[in-house]
Amino acid sequence: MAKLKLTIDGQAVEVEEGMSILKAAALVGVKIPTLCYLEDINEVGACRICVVEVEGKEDFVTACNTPVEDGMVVRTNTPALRASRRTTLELILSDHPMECLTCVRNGNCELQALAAQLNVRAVRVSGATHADLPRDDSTSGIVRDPRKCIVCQRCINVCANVQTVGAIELQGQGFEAFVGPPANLKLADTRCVQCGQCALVCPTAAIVEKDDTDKVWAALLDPAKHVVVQTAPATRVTIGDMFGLPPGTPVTGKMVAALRRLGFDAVFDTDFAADLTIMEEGSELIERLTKGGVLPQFTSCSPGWIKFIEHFYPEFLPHVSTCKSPQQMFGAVAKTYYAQKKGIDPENVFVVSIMPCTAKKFEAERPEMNAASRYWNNPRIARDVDVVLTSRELGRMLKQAGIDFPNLPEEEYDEPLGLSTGAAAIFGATGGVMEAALRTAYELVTGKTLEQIDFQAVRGLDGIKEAVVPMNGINVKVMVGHGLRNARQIMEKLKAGELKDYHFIEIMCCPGGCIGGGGQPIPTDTVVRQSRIEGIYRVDAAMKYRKSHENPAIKQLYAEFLEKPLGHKSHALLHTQYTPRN
Amino acid sequence: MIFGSSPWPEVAPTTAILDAANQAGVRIPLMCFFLGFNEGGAEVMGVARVIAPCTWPGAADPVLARIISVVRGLMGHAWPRNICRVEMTRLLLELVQENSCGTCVPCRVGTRRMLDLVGEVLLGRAADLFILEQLGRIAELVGSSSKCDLGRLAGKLVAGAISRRRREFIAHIRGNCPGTFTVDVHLGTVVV
Amino acid sequence: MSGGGKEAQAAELVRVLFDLVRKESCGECFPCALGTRQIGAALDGKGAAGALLQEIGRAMKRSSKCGVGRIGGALVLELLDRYPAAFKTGA
Amino acid sequence: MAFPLTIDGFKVEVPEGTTILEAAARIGIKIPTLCYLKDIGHDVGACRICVVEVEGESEFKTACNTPAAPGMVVRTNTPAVREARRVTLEMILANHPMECPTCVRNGNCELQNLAAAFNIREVRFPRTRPQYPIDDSAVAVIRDPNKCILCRRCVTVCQQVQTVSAIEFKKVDGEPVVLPILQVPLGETNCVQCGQCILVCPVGAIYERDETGKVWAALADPEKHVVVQTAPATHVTIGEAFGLPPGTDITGKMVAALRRLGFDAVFDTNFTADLTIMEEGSELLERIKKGGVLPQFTSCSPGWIKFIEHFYPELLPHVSSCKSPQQMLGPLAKTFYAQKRGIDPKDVFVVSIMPCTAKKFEAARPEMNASGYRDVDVVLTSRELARMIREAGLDFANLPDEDYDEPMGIGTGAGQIFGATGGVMEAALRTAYELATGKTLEKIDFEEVRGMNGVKAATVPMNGINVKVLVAHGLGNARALMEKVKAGELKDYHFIEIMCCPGGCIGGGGQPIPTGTAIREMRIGGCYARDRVLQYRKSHENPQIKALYAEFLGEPLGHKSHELLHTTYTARGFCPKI
Repeated sequence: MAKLKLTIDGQAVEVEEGMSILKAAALVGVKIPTLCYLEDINEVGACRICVVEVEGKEDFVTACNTPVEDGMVVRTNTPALRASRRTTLELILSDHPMECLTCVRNGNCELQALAAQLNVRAVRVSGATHADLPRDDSTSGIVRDPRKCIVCQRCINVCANVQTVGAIELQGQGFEAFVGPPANLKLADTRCVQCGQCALVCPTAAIVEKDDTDKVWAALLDPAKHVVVQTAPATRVTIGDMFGLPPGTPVTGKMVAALRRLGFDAVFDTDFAADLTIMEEGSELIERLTKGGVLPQFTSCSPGWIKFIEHFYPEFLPHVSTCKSPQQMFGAVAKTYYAQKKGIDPENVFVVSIMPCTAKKFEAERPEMNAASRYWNNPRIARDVDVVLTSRELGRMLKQAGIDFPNLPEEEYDEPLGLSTGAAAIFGATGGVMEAALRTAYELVTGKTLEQIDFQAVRGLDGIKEAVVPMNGINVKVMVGHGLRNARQIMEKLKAGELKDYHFIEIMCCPGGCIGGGGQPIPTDTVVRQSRIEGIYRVDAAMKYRKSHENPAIKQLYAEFLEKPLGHKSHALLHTQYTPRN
Repeated sequence: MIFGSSPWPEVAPTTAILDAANQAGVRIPLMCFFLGFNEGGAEVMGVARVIAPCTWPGAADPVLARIISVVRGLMGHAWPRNICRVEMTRLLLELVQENSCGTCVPCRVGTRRMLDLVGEVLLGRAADLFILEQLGRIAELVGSSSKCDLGRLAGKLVAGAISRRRREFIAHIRGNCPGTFTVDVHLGTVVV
Repeated sequence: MSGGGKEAQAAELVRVLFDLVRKESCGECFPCALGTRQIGAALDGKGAAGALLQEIGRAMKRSSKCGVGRIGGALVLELLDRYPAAFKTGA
Repeated sequence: MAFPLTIDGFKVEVPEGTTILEAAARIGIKIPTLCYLKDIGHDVGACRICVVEVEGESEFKTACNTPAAPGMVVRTNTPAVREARRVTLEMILANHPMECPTCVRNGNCELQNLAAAFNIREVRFPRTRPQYPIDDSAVAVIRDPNKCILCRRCVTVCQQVQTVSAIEFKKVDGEPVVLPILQVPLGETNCVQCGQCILVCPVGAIYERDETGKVWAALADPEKHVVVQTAPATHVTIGEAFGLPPGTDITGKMVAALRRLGFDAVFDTNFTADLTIMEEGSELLERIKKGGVLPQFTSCSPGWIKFIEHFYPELLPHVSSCKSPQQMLGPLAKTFYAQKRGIDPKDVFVVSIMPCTAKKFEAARPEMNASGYRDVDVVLTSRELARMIREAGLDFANLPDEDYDEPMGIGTGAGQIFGATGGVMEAALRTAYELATGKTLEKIDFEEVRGMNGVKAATVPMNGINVKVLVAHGLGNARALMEKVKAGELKDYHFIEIMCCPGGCIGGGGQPIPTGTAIREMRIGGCYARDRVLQYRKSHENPQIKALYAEFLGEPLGHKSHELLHTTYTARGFCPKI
């Protein structure tokens, strides 16, 4: 590509055509301040903080979305620019609630950080505000506080372009412009899938997860309750982010130690249930293959994806595996098998999930997720999973309890729902469920030992990945998609009849899979996602068991309780059905 | 007479031109002042650089096109010299706020803050001249940093008004309007 | 004596007792220094009420550095229990 | 004697004298604290945030100052404890101005961090404290009592560490408040503007006067030729504001950053530190030779100078008449440099980057106009420079290393160690030895004057005289030495170095926050590390110093030196303006 020469703050620099002024400046050590900018997702130039002077242009231009030109002379730090940035920031602050100390993003807020960086010492403008805009906590997972919204449009663009859901839009005009669902709807009344990607990109606290930590503190206090906790595969490489550890650091043992110090009665692992999912889902696939069921089969672990297909492609619901997600399998097993085994009244078992995900809150509240209640025929057992906490909420609880997370010792999960395999750990990354399923399906179908258990073809951040695995003469064709834009592409192909010869398709709602989930520590960007994926595969490689069907605790569960995959109890506890939505 | 793309509405003979324009859906008076039609040649030249109707790149924008067509329609027509500049500023800002897409901060928040500040000036509620500094500062920002021409135009026009017509703003702050009419009372009495 | 008179008396008593605590408070430790003032504001009808005052009382009683704050906290809890109306004046 | 106790169900073995706080930390429990500050011995238990339950005790105990006892059973995270902490914090927040985005400590505030950790989403109480005026009467140190949370760290550091006692904690009109003694504005007290109170303040209640605006304006003024000088201690501290470890040598990056900010020439105060050694060393040799007042005291530290002017004015003849390195560079920039470059001295604008708030006071002293103009126009602290760099969006950690400008850009290792306690003494000894004996000094590291001990002593034989020297840092240690001088106990000593701030300038009141004991030690290590790698390590070998004397000054203690580089002091007495 053509090289262009330009001057930034007196320094000559040569860059490729099409590069923005912002990126060119970074090459000479100048980080032009930004606010609304989010690489590849939001380059709309709304906030006007990144304005720079270009010689020959009367007005300022925004560095984030102005491409360099040959011979351009750019100045990034003149008195006029500083004044402009500061006034812009003052305008934003004049309509922002001054309540940092009680804000959930305190200390992790881009507006707060920018105010510090730009040395704003007074807000000299005042006037009308949006302080009366109501909070929208209509959904299970996401809370919107439009008072704190700075209308940067990141959420709009991530929702519309990355996830192709389009639940929120820019409403109104002029000063009255605000971000929200169309027609003043509540978020719960839209097709929002509660993936929480908007919460990840929000620079302030205008979109956050619903905080359920108080419910957990209360349960921990209640002597009658036997409070058990499960930790999702992706959380073991992300919680450390909130305590200054590098992204992707495996912290499994420390997380267990921390949960024990918070007072949980038993610390279990969703990975156990992930192995169980593979047993059930793999068996379902084999059954569909052998008995001519609807193919390709889709995975069902990702609740955002499930809500997406229910809204946008209800006609294809028969393709979705009937298996519950690992979280919901765990809840049902904890309140039946575990309660029975330990001799605890299932009414008193309180299940908390630590999830990378805001949509999991919605999943746990789905009316049908009360299998234990139906199993025991006891309406007082309300839900299979009582509270879902996101990684961020757990991080906050640990900070509140003053737990020195990075210096905790490594501890082990409790028996019997704490034993898991590497196949379960990789559920946290895109392609992981597929890889885990292939490891088990191959051995179950062929009866042979799989030598090469790493399926590199389905790993990594490519949007859509494919592989072909020969099993007993059948070439099993699989596909993996993550991020709902890619999911939509796959669905459109399916609709057009192009995927007839595929057998199994994994879809994860969030880019990168659960390690990039909407409940994960902020920031979560592409670089962070990549590190977390690497962390997950490191965890896998270090595990004693790496195939789900080799998990001795799973074998024991089938032997003592479930009998066999897709058996009667499995159907009652581990499988579900879906609801077509508008 | 063609007024923008629409013909003059039918109005009673004594209707103020302002009212007539309003009925046509257009706020007029701001432009005549801001374009310096009554300001003499130099001023016309000075401002025409900013918003020359034919060369203004934003002419493709429907809102600007409407403003520009209003201006064109008024070319050659005499306009009272002693019209209240502060009120015009307010009308301009009102128009911009109504039409701002709300995307960028300077235009969305800045023009609203200016509108409020000018309102304070008009109502004689401004405590001191600091308010003009405030207005100037925001106008400067909106004029230079807005995303599209609508905000830039508004910022520059207001900045120009404050620097050229500072005396009149100060008069308002001190409690009197040097124009022959003020906000509410006189708006309808100008007849061309 | 009418009920209202009794309550007025109680309110007066609470106020007198609390003024005493406030004057005695050396201001060095936070629960006592800040708590006495919050209770003062509540008595003037400008502050928190009910359960919140109880929280303050508990914090003062158990967290304060010396006896003044502890007694002050105990007093708040006691008075809230016996003369809840005294704290509602004007609130 | 070690003994066991139980914390949150975990057994832990600790030695006697361990507090509950320290014992809990051993098993991974960080009990939250707010007012506690170990480095200055501040454990008054004021904030009650660190309360814990101890079995058998009805009241909570403060973990920061309650010693662990054998068999103690402690619970740090019960609902009652959480409620008490929360209520206390909420009551603090009720009185704290909610203006984080515009606060100078935004992002570096202990209250902000604590509020985040406590997950407080609502303040249910009203404000109860009155509104206080901001006290900006002093040149450098500004107090905003509205933000003060009454932790009293500043009082402890001012009274115990610095023994200045310019501020106190008392009840005024029934309201507890921290304020200057005698309730006068701070500028009228004996405050020496050392800024140690700023370093320990957990919030934005005490801060330096921000003069970045003046510098931005000068940089934008095409008439002005803006030069900048960087103090020795800043070479190893500015990086901390950008996430580099304390003590990292960022000299070259700092020069690059200053150039990118638009300064016309970037000079090094290390150069004038070398000059100070030439003048002060010569003065010492002259005093010894001619029987002048001994021991001679150093004069580089403006907080120390103001201290002796207030508290020991009778000892002022002991103080070297040399100006500090900052005030030597100022007049040279407006005479020597202006002349050399052919610039009208009225257009030369001198900015200093200093680790120090008291330097602002020093630059404003009326006598500091030797050049005919204000010798130093603006003094910026390390923190202010960091703010300017951040605002300009410079990617500091990734800047290239650049060199200082001619003719005041070379500093020796001796100049560099001015930043650490004992450094001026060591630099003086390196030069005085060679000047006095004419021999080459083989072992140039004087380990005995280095390190964080409060008072250090050494004896150096030179030409048959045993030169006896003392080094003290922190005004508490300075006061102890002054009392000895007054009692006639130090008659056989020749030279005493005093630095106002603990650790020397690397621990100055204008340095990045936090500045604690461990960080001070790392920065001291940084100073000596840089000393070791420099080409020249003795002030008199600095080629630019030689050139300066050859081209302009003539000789040490010469006529021009006296005019530009030496000064006089003002006996002030206790609270002079009252």
